[in-house]
Amino acid sequence: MTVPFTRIVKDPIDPAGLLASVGSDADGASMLFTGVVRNHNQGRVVGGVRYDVYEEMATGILAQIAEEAKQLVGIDHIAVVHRVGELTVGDVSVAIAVSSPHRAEAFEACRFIIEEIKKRLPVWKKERYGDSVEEWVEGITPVGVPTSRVGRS
Amino acid sequence: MTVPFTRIVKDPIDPAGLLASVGSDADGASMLFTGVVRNHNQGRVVGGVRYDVYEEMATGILAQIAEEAKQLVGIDHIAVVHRVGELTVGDVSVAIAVSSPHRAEAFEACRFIIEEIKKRLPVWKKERYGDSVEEWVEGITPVGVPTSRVGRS
Amino acid sequence: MEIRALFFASYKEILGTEELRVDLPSGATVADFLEELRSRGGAFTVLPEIPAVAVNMAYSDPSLALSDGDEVALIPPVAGG
Amino acid sequence: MEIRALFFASYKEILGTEELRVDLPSGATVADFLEELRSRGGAFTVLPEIPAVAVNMAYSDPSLALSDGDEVALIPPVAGG
Repeated sequence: MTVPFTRIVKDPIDPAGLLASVGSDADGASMLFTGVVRNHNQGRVVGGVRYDVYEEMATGILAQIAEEAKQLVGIDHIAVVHRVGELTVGDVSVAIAVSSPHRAEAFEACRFIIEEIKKRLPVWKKERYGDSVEEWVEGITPVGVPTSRVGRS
Repeated sequence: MTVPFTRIVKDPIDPAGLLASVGSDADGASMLFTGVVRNHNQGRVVGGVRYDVYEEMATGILAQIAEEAKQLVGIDHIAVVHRVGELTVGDVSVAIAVSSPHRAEAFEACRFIIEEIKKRLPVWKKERYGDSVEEWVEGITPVGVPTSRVGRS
Repeated sequence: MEIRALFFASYKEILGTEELRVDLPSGATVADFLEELRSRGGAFTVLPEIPAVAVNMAYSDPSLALSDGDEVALIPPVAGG
Repeated sequence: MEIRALFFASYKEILGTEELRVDLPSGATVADFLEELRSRGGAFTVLPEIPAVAVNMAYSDPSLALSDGDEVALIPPVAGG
Protein backbone atom coordinates (compact mmCIF):
# COMPACT_ATOMS: atom_id res chain seq x y z
CA MET A 1 0.00 0.00 0.00
CA THR A 2 1.36 3.39 -0.96
CA VAL A 3 1.36 6.03 1.72
CA PRO A 4 -0.73 8.08 1.99
CA PHE A 5 -3.46 5.84 0.56
CA THR A 6 -6.29 7.66 -1.25
CA ARG A 7 -9.19 6.44 -3.35
CA ILE A 8 -12.44 7.55 -4.96
CA VAL A 9 -14.79 4.56 -4.80
CA LYS A 10 -18.33 3.60 -5.78
CA ASP A 11 -18.74 0.71 -3.34
CA PRO A 12 -19.40 0.97 0.41
CA ILE A 13 -16.46 2.11 2.54
CA ASP A 14 -15.11 -0.07 5.36
CA PRO A 15 -14.02 2.54 7.95
CA ALA A 16 -12.77 0.04 10.54
CA GLY A 17 -10.66 -1.71 7.91
CA LEU A 18 -9.25 1.64 6.80
CA LEU A 19 -8.32 2.50 10.38
CA ALA A 20 -6.68 -0.88 10.88
CA SER A 21 -4.65 -0.34 7.67
CA VAL A 22 -2.88 2.80 8.92
CA GLY A 23 -1.74 1.69 12.36
CA SER A 24 1.77 0.67 13.31
CA ASP A 25 3.44 -0.35 16.55
CA ALA A 26 5.20 3.00 16.65
CA ASP A 27 1.93 4.94 16.73
CA GLY A 28 0.26 5.94 19.98
CA ALA A 29 -2.77 7.62 18.44
CA SER A 30 -5.16 6.51 15.73
CA MET A 31 -8.09 8.50 14.47
CA LEU A 32 -10.97 7.88 12.18
CA PHE A 33 -13.30 10.53 10.81
CA THR A 34 -16.33 9.54 8.80
CA GLY A 35 -18.80 11.73 6.98
CA VAL A 36 -22.22 10.13 7.01
CA VAL A 37 -25.36 10.84 4.97
CA ARG A 38 -27.77 12.60 7.33
CA ASN A 39 -31.56 12.32 7.32
CA HIS A 40 -31.98 16.09 7.29
CA ASN A 41 -30.39 19.25 5.94
CA GLN A 42 -31.43 22.86 6.48
CA GLY A 43 -34.79 21.81 7.87
CA ARG A 44 -35.65 19.31 5.14
CA VAL A 45 -35.96 15.56 5.38
CA VAL A 46 -33.33 13.85 3.23
CA GLY A 47 -34.01 10.39 1.82
CA GLY A 48 -30.70 9.88 0.07
CA VAL A 49 -27.98 11.56 -1.94
CA ARG A 50 -26.11 11.17 -5.17
CA TYR A 51 -22.52 12.31 -5.55
CA ASP A 52 -21.29 13.36 -8.96
CA VAL A 53 -17.53 13.46 -9.43
CA TYR A 54 -14.83 14.58 -11.85
CA GLU A 55 -13.20 11.27 -11.15
CA GLU A 56 -9.76 11.64 -12.65
CA MET A 57 -9.24 15.08 -11.13
CA ALA A 58 -10.76 14.10 -7.76
CA THR A 59 -8.38 11.16 -7.58
CA GLY A 60 -5.46 13.53 -8.07
CA ILE A 61 -6.73 16.21 -5.68
CA LEU A 62 -7.39 13.68 -2.93
CA ALA A 63 -3.84 12.38 -3.26
CA GLN A 64 -2.59 15.97 -3.21
CA ILE A 65 -4.54 16.79 -0.05
CA ALA A 66 -3.23 13.72 1.74
CA GLU A 67 0.31 14.55 0.65
CA GLU A 68 -0.08 18.09 1.97
CA ALA A 69 -1.34 16.68 5.29
CA LYS A 70 1.69 14.42 5.40
CA GLN A 71 4.03 17.39 4.86
CA LEU A 72 2.09 19.50 7.37
CA VAL A 73 2.35 17.12 10.30
CA GLY A 74 5.21 14.88 9.27
CA ILE A 75 3.36 11.57 9.31
CA ASP A 76 2.49 9.31 6.41
CA HIS A 77 0.09 6.85 8.04
CA ILE A 78 -2.86 8.42 6.30
CA ALA A 79 -5.71 6.83 4.36
CA VAL A 80 -8.61 8.68 2.76
CA VAL A 81 -11.52 7.25 0.79
CA HIS A 82 -14.42 9.22 -0.72
CA ARG A 83 -17.43 7.42 -2.05
CA VAL A 84 -19.49 8.65 -5.01
CA GLY A 85 -22.69 7.56 -6.72
CA GLU A 86 -25.97 6.75 -4.94
CA LEU A 87 -25.87 6.74 -1.13
CA THR A 88 -28.63 6.32 1.39
CA VAL A 89 -29.06 7.73 4.90
CA GLY A 90 -26.42 6.33 7.26
CA ASP A 91 -23.97 5.50 4.48
CA VAL A 92 -20.39 6.66 4.93
CA SER A 93 -19.48 9.18 2.21
CA VAL A 94 -15.92 9.84 3.33
CA ALA A 95 -13.53 8.15 5.72
CA ILE A 96 -10.21 9.55 6.91
CA ALA A 97 -7.89 7.39 8.98
CA VAL A 98 -4.69 8.74 10.50
CA SER A 99 -2.21 7.13 12.82
CA SER A 100 0.72 8.90 14.48
CA PRO A 101 3.12 8.67 17.40
CA HIS A 102 1.29 11.48 19.23
CA ARG A 103 -2.30 12.68 19.19
CA ALA A 104 -1.80 16.30 18.13
CA GLU A 105 -0.58 15.31 14.67
CA ALA A 106 -3.46 12.89 14.15
CA PHE A 107 -6.05 15.55 15.02
CA GLU A 108 -4.36 18.16 12.85
CA ALA A 109 -4.00 15.90 9.82
CA CYS A 110 -7.55 14.61 10.08
CA ARG A 111 -9.03 18.09 10.37
CA PHE A 112 -6.89 19.48 7.55
CA ILE A 113 -7.95 16.71 5.20
CA ILE A 114 -11.71 17.04 5.74
CA GLU A 115 -11.55 20.84 5.45
CA GLU A 116 -9.57 20.67 2.21
CA ILE A 117 -11.94 18.06 0.79
CA LYS A 118 -14.83 20.43 1.46
CA LYS A 119 -12.96 23.29 -0.20
CA ARG A 120 -11.62 21.73 -3.35
CA LEU A 121 -12.42 18.11 -4.08
CA PRO A 122 -14.39 18.16 -7.37
CA VAL A 123 -17.39 16.29 -6.00
CA TRP A 124 -21.00 17.41 -5.96
CA LYS A 125 -23.92 16.28 -3.86
CA LYS A 126 -27.54 16.08 -4.93
CA GLU A 127 -30.01 15.50 -2.13
CA ARG A 128 -33.33 13.73 -2.55
CA TYR A 129 -36.27 15.00 -0.51
CA GLY A 130 -39.44 12.92 -0.43
CA ASP A 131 -40.23 10.88 -3.54
CA SER A 132 -39.01 12.91 -6.44
CA VAL A 133 -37.65 16.31 -5.44
CA GLU A 134 -33.90 16.55 -5.90
CA GLU A 135 -31.55 19.48 -5.45
CA TRP A 136 -27.83 20.11 -5.72
CA VAL A 137 -26.47 21.06 -2.33
CA GLU A 138 -25.03 24.56 -2.29
CA GLY A 139 -21.29 24.12 -2.37
CA ILE A 140 -18.07 26.02 -1.98
CA THR A 141 -16.34 27.74 -4.89
CA PRO A 142 -12.76 26.53 -4.89
CA VAL A 143 -10.61 29.61 -4.30
CA GLY A 144 -7.09 30.30 -3.15
CA VAL A 145 -5.97 27.08 -4.73
CA PRO A 146 -2.51 27.42 -6.20
CA THR A 147 -2.75 27.90 -9.95
CA SER A 148 -0.44 25.16 -11.06
CA ARG A 149 -0.73 23.43 -14.36
CA VAL A 150 -0.43 19.76 -15.12
CA GLY A 151 0.98 19.98 -18.61
CA ARG A 152 0.33 17.42 -21.29
CA SER A 153 3.23 18.30 -23.52
CA MET B 1 -27.43 2.89 26.94
CA THR B 2 -27.09 6.08 28.92
CA VAL B 3 -25.63 9.06 27.13
CA PRO B 4 -22.80 9.82 27.29
CA PHE B 5 -21.60 6.25 27.80
CA THR B 6 -18.37 5.91 29.82
CA ARG B 7 -16.57 2.90 31.25
CA ILE B 8 -13.31 1.82 32.86
CA VAL B 9 -12.67 -1.74 31.67
CA LYS B 10 -10.10 -4.51 32.06
CA ASP B 11 -10.94 -6.40 28.87
CA PRO B 12 -9.97 -5.39 25.32
CA ILE B 13 -11.84 -2.45 23.83
CA ASP B 14 -13.86 -2.80 20.63
CA PRO B 15 -13.37 0.63 18.98
CA ALA B 16 -15.47 -0.10 15.89
CA GLY B 17 -18.35 -1.30 18.05
CA LEU B 18 -18.06 1.82 20.17
CA LEU B 19 -18.19 4.02 17.07
CA ALA B 20 -21.23 2.14 15.77
CA SER B 21 -22.97 2.63 19.12
CA VAL B 22 -22.94 6.44 18.97
CA GLY B 23 -24.19 7.06 15.44
CA SER B 24 -27.68 8.17 14.51
CA ASP B 25 -29.41 9.05 11.24
CA ALA B 26 -29.33 12.70 12.25
CA ASP B 27 -25.54 12.76 12.48
CA GLY B 28 -23.35 13.75 9.55
CA ALA B 29 -20.01 13.24 11.27
CA SER B 30 -18.66 10.40 13.36
CA MET B 31 -15.24 10.28 14.92
CA LEU B 32 -13.19 7.75 16.71
CA PHE B 33 -9.99 8.44 18.60
CA THR B 34 -7.94 5.60 20.01
CA GLY B 35 -4.87 5.70 22.20
CA VAL B 36 -2.64 2.74 21.45
CA VAL B 37 0.29 1.25 23.34
CA ARG B 38 3.43 2.23 21.43
CA ASN B 39 6.59 0.19 21.08
CA HIS B 40 8.78 3.12 22.15
CA ASN B 41 8.79 6.11 24.47
CA GLN B 42 11.46 8.75 24.91
CA GLY B 43 14.00 6.68 23.05
CA ARG B 44 13.37 3.40 24.84
CA VAL B 45 11.84 0.21 23.50
CA VAL B 46 8.58 -0.56 25.25
CA GLY B 47 7.41 -4.17 25.56
CA GLY B 48 4.14 -3.53 27.34
CA VAL B 49 2.44 -1.40 29.95
CA ARG B 50 0.35 -1.77 33.06
CA TYR B 51 -2.25 0.78 34.02
CA ASP B 52 -3.07 1.26 37.68
CA VAL B 53 -6.35 3.01 38.45
CA TYR B 54 -8.36 4.53 41.29
CA GLU B 55 -11.32 2.76 39.81
CA GLU B 56 -14.26 4.27 41.59
CA MET B 57 -12.96 7.83 41.17
CA ALA B 58 -11.86 7.26 37.56
CA THR B 59 -15.33 6.01 36.73
CA GLY B 60 -16.79 9.23 38.11
CA ILE B 61 -14.22 11.52 36.49
CA LEU B 62 -14.66 9.90 33.09
CA ALA B 63 -18.42 10.42 33.31
CA GLN B 64 -17.79 14.03 34.39
CA ILE B 65 -15.45 14.68 31.45
CA ALA B 66 -17.95 13.27 28.96
CA GLU B 67 -20.73 15.32 30.51
CA GLU B 68 -18.59 18.46 30.24
CA ALA B 69 -17.93 17.66 26.58
CA LYS B 70 -21.65 17.23 26.04
CA GLN B 71 -22.32 20.66 27.59
CA LEU B 72 -19.42 22.21 25.66
CA VAL B 73 -20.58 21.22 22.19
CA GLY B 74 -24.24 20.41 22.75
CA ILE B 75 -24.18 16.80 21.61
CA ASP B 76 -24.72 13.68 23.65
CA HIS B 77 -23.67 10.97 21.21
CA ILE B 78 -20.45 10.35 23.10
CA ALA B 79 -18.87 7.11 24.27
CA VAL B 80 -15.56 6.81 26.11
CA VAL B 81 -13.84 3.66 27.36
CA HIS B 82 -10.48 3.49 29.15
CA ARG B 83 -8.80 0.16 29.66
CA VAL B 84 -6.62 -0.65 32.69
CA GLY B 85 -4.45 -3.58 33.77
CA GLU B 86 -1.86 -5.29 31.59
CA LEU B 87 -1.67 -4.16 27.95
CA THR B 88 0.72 -5.08 25.21
CA VAL B 89 2.05 -3.10 22.23
CA GLY B 90 -0.76 -2.35 19.78
CA ASP B 91 -3.50 -2.65 22.39
CA VAL B 92 -6.05 0.14 22.57
CA SER B 93 -5.85 1.88 25.95
CA VAL B 94 -8.57 4.44 25.35
CA ALA B 95 -11.30 4.87 22.76
CA ILE B 96 -13.44 7.96 22.27
CA ALA B 97 -16.36 7.87 19.86
CA VAL B 98 -18.38 10.96 19.03
CA SER B 99 -21.16 11.48 16.55
CA SER B 100 -22.75 14.84 15.70
CA PRO B 101 -24.76 16.63 13.02
CA HIS B 102 -21.68 18.62 11.94
CA ARG B 103 -17.96 17.89 12.07
CA ALA B 104 -16.75 20.83 14.16
CA GLU B 105 -18.55 19.58 17.27
CA ALA B 106 -17.22 16.05 16.85
CA PHE B 107 -13.63 17.28 16.59
CA GLU B 108 -14.02 19.63 19.54
CA ALA B 109 -15.64 17.04 21.82
CA CYS B 110 -13.13 14.35 20.93
CA ARG B 111 -10.15 16.61 21.54
CA PHE B 112 -11.57 17.98 24.79
CA ILE B 113 -12.14 14.49 26.15
CA ILE B 114 -8.65 13.14 25.45
CA GLU B 115 -6.99 16.30 26.82
CA GLU B 116 -9.03 16.15 30.03
CA ILE B 117 -8.32 12.44 30.45
CA LYS B 118 -4.60 13.22 30.28
CA LYS B 119 -5.01 16.02 32.83
CA ARG B 120 -7.15 14.46 35.49
CA LEU B 121 -8.20 10.85 35.07
CA PRO B 122 -6.70 9.00 38.07
CA VAL B 123 -4.87 6.41 36.01
CA TRP B 124 -1.15 5.63 36.01
CA LYS B 125 0.99 3.90 33.44
CA LYS B 126 4.00 1.70 34.13
CA GLU B 127 6.07 0.84 31.09
CA ARG B 128 8.08 -2.34 30.73
CA TYR B 129 11.43 -2.09 28.92
CA GLY B 130 13.23 -5.30 28.03
CA ASP B 131 12.69 -8.27 30.30
CA SER B 132 12.41 -6.87 33.78
CA VAL B 133 12.91 -3.10 33.91
CA GLU B 134 9.69 -1.24 34.68
CA GLU B 135 9.08 2.44 35.30
CA TRP B 136 6.12 4.66 36.02
CA VAL B 137 5.62 7.09 33.16
CA GLU B 138 6.04 10.69 34.23
CA GLY B 139 2.55 12.08 34.48
CA ILE B 140 0.67 15.32 34.91
CA THR B 141 -0.22 16.72 38.32
CA PRO B 142 -3.95 17.42 38.26
CA VAL B 143 -4.32 21.17 38.74
CA GLY B 144 -6.98 23.75 38.14
CA VAL B 145 -9.61 21.15 38.83
CA PRO B 146 -12.56 22.69 40.65
CA THR B 147 -12.35 21.88 44.35
CA SER B 148 -15.79 20.43 44.84
CA ARG B 149 -16.59 17.92 47.45
CA VAL B 150 -18.70 14.81 47.16
CA GLY B 151 -20.09 14.70 50.70
CA ARG B 152 -20.96 11.51 52.46
CA SER B 153 -23.14 12.96 55.18
CA MET C 1 -6.83 24.53 -31.67
CA GLU C 2 -9.35 22.18 -30.14
CA ILE C 3 -10.32 22.17 -26.46
CA ARG C 4 -12.20 19.39 -24.72
CA ALA C 5 -14.78 21.01 -22.43
CA LEU C 6 -16.26 19.06 -19.51
CA PHE C 7 -19.35 19.85 -17.44
CA PHE C 8 -20.42 18.36 -14.14
CA ALA C 9 -23.35 18.25 -11.74
CA SER C 10 -25.62 21.31 -12.06
CA TYR C 11 -23.70 22.65 -15.09
CA LYS C 12 -24.13 19.34 -16.85
CA GLU C 13 -27.88 19.46 -16.17
CA ILE C 14 -28.22 23.09 -17.26
CA LEU C 15 -26.38 22.47 -20.51
CA GLY C 16 -27.78 19.00 -21.13
CA THR C 17 -24.32 17.73 -22.00
CA GLU C 18 -21.19 16.63 -20.19
CA GLU C 19 -18.68 17.16 -22.94
CA LEU C 20 -18.09 19.44 -25.91
CA ARG C 21 -15.30 20.06 -28.41
CA VAL C 22 -14.56 23.79 -28.66
CA ASP C 23 -12.49 25.35 -31.43
CA LEU C 24 -10.43 28.33 -30.37
CA PRO C 25 -7.80 30.47 -32.08
CA SER C 26 -4.23 29.75 -31.08
CA GLY C 27 -3.24 31.70 -27.94
CA ALA C 28 -6.76 31.79 -26.53
CA THR C 29 -7.08 31.95 -22.73
CA VAL C 30 -9.53 30.40 -20.29
CA ALA C 31 -11.43 33.69 -20.38
CA ASP C 32 -11.67 33.46 -24.19
CA PHE C 33 -12.92 29.91 -23.86
CA LEU C 34 -15.65 31.01 -21.43
CA GLU C 35 -16.61 33.87 -23.75
CA GLU C 36 -16.87 31.46 -26.66
CA LEU C 37 -19.24 29.26 -24.66
CA ARG C 38 -21.41 32.23 -23.62
CA SER C 39 -21.63 33.40 -27.21
CA ARG C 40 -23.49 30.20 -28.02
CA GLY C 41 -26.51 31.67 -26.18
CA GLY C 42 -29.32 29.67 -24.60
CA ALA C 43 -28.36 27.65 -21.56
CA PHE C 44 -24.73 28.79 -21.83
CA THR C 45 -25.75 32.29 -20.72
CA VAL C 46 -27.12 30.82 -17.46
CA LEU C 47 -23.65 29.75 -16.29
CA PRO C 48 -21.81 32.03 -13.84
CA GLU C 49 -19.79 34.73 -15.59
CA ILE C 50 -16.53 33.44 -14.10
CA PRO C 51 -16.99 29.85 -12.99
CA ALA C 52 -14.18 27.93 -11.35
CA VAL C 53 -12.21 26.21 -14.08
CA ALA C 54 -9.78 23.33 -14.09
CA VAL C 55 -7.36 23.02 -16.98
CA ASN C 56 -5.96 19.51 -17.31
CA MET C 57 -7.27 18.84 -13.80
CA ALA C 58 -5.60 21.81 -12.10
CA TYR C 59 -7.62 24.80 -10.87
CA SER C 60 -6.65 27.67 -13.14
CA ASP C 61 -7.01 31.43 -13.55
CA PRO C 62 -9.03 32.93 -16.43
CA SER C 63 -5.80 34.46 -17.73
CA LEU C 64 -4.17 31.07 -18.38
CA ALA C 65 -3.32 30.48 -22.06
CA LEU C 66 -4.70 27.22 -23.41
CA SER C 67 -3.00 24.69 -25.65
CA ASP C 68 -4.37 22.39 -28.29
CA GLY C 69 -5.87 19.29 -26.69
CA ASP C 70 -6.34 20.83 -23.25
CA GLU C 71 -9.13 19.46 -21.11
CA VAL C 72 -11.06 22.36 -19.55
CA ALA C 73 -13.66 21.56 -16.92
CA LEU C 74 -16.20 23.99 -15.51
CA ILE C 75 -16.33 23.30 -11.78
CA PRO C 76 -19.56 24.13 -9.93
CA PRO C 77 -19.16 24.94 -6.22
CA VAL C 78 -17.95 21.68 -4.70
CA ALA C 79 -19.81 19.75 -1.99
CA GLY C 80 -17.81 16.72 -1.04
CA GLY C 81 -17.22 15.23 2.37
CA MET D 1 -12.03 10.87 63.73
CA GLU D 2 -10.84 8.17 61.39
CA ILE D 3 -9.73 8.77 57.78
CA ARG D 4 -9.29 6.07 55.17
CA ALA D 5 -6.09 6.83 53.24
CA LEU D 6 -5.53 5.36 49.77
CA PHE D 7 -2.28 5.12 47.80
CA PHE D 8 -1.83 4.32 44.12
CA ALA D 9 0.86 3.53 41.57
CA SER D 10 4.31 4.88 42.60
CA TYR D 11 3.04 6.03 46.00
CA LYS D 12 1.69 2.57 46.71
CA GLU D 13 5.06 1.09 45.80
CA ILE D 14 7.05 3.60 47.85
CA LEU D 15 4.90 3.03 50.93
CA GLY D 16 4.41 -0.68 50.38
CA THR D 17 0.72 -0.35 51.14
CA GLU D 18 -2.41 0.77 49.35
CA GLU D 19 -4.58 1.63 52.31
CA LEU D 20 -4.20 2.95 55.88
CA ARG D 21 -6.52 4.06 58.65
CA VAL D 22 -5.40 7.43 60.03
CA ASP D 23 -6.67 8.91 63.28
CA LEU D 24 -6.96 12.68 63.31
CA PRO D 25 -8.36 15.20 65.76
CA SER D 26 -11.73 16.63 64.86
CA GLY D 27 -11.43 19.64 62.52
CA ALA D 28 -8.23 18.43 60.89
CA THR D 29 -7.60 19.50 57.30
CA VAL D 30 -6.02 17.75 54.31
CA ALA D 31 -2.77 19.54 55.23
CA ASP D 32 -2.95 18.13 58.77
CA PHE D 33 -3.56 14.69 57.33
CA LEU D 34 -0.45 15.00 55.12
CA GLU D 35 1.61 16.24 58.09
CA GLU D 36 0.45 13.26 60.15
CA LEU D 37 1.63 10.91 57.41
CA ARG D 38 5.02 12.61 57.08
CA SER D 39 5.51 12.42 60.86
CA ARG D 40 5.53 8.65 60.53
CA GLY D 41 9.00 8.97 58.99
CA GLY D 42 10.61 6.41 56.70
CA ALA D 43 9.04 6.08 53.25
CA PHE D 44 6.41 8.68 54.13
CA THR D 45 9.05 11.41 53.98
CA VAL D 46 9.76 10.50 50.36
CA LEU D 47 6.30 11.60 49.21
CA PRO D 48 5.98 15.08 47.67
CA GLU D 49 5.38 17.79 50.26
CA ILE D 50 2.02 18.70 48.74
CA PRO D 51 0.80 15.83 46.58
CA ALA D 52 -2.49 16.07 44.71
CA VAL D 53 -5.23 14.79 46.96
CA ALA D 54 -8.74 13.56 46.33
CA VAL D 55 -11.22 13.63 49.21
CA ASN D 56 -14.12 11.29 48.62
CA MET D 57 -13.06 11.11 44.98
CA ALA D 58 -12.97 14.88 44.33
CA TYR D 59 -9.69 16.74 43.86
CA SER D 60 -9.33 18.95 46.94
CA ASP D 61 -7.22 21.76 48.39
CA PRO D 62 -4.94 21.21 51.41
CA SER D 63 -7.14 23.65 53.34
CA LEU D 64 -10.21 21.43 53.12
CA ALA D 65 -11.52 20.28 56.50
CA LEU D 66 -12.00 16.54 56.78
CA SER D 67 -14.85 14.59 58.32
CA ASP D 68 -14.95 11.27 60.07
CA GLY D 69 -15.02 8.43 57.55
CA ASP D 70 -13.62 10.48 54.65
CA GLU D 71 -11.68 8.64 51.97
CA VAL D 72 -8.49 10.55 51.19
CA ALA D 73 -6.42 9.42 48.22
CA LEU D 74 -2.92 10.64 47.39
CA ILE D 75 -2.86 11.07 43.62
CA PRO D 76 0.50 10.76 41.83
CA PRO D 77 0.81 12.69 38.57
CA VAL D 78 -1.71 11.00 36.26
CA ALA D 79 -0.81 9.28 32.98
CA GLY D 80 -3.96 8.01 31.35
CA GLY D 81 -4.95 8.06 27.68
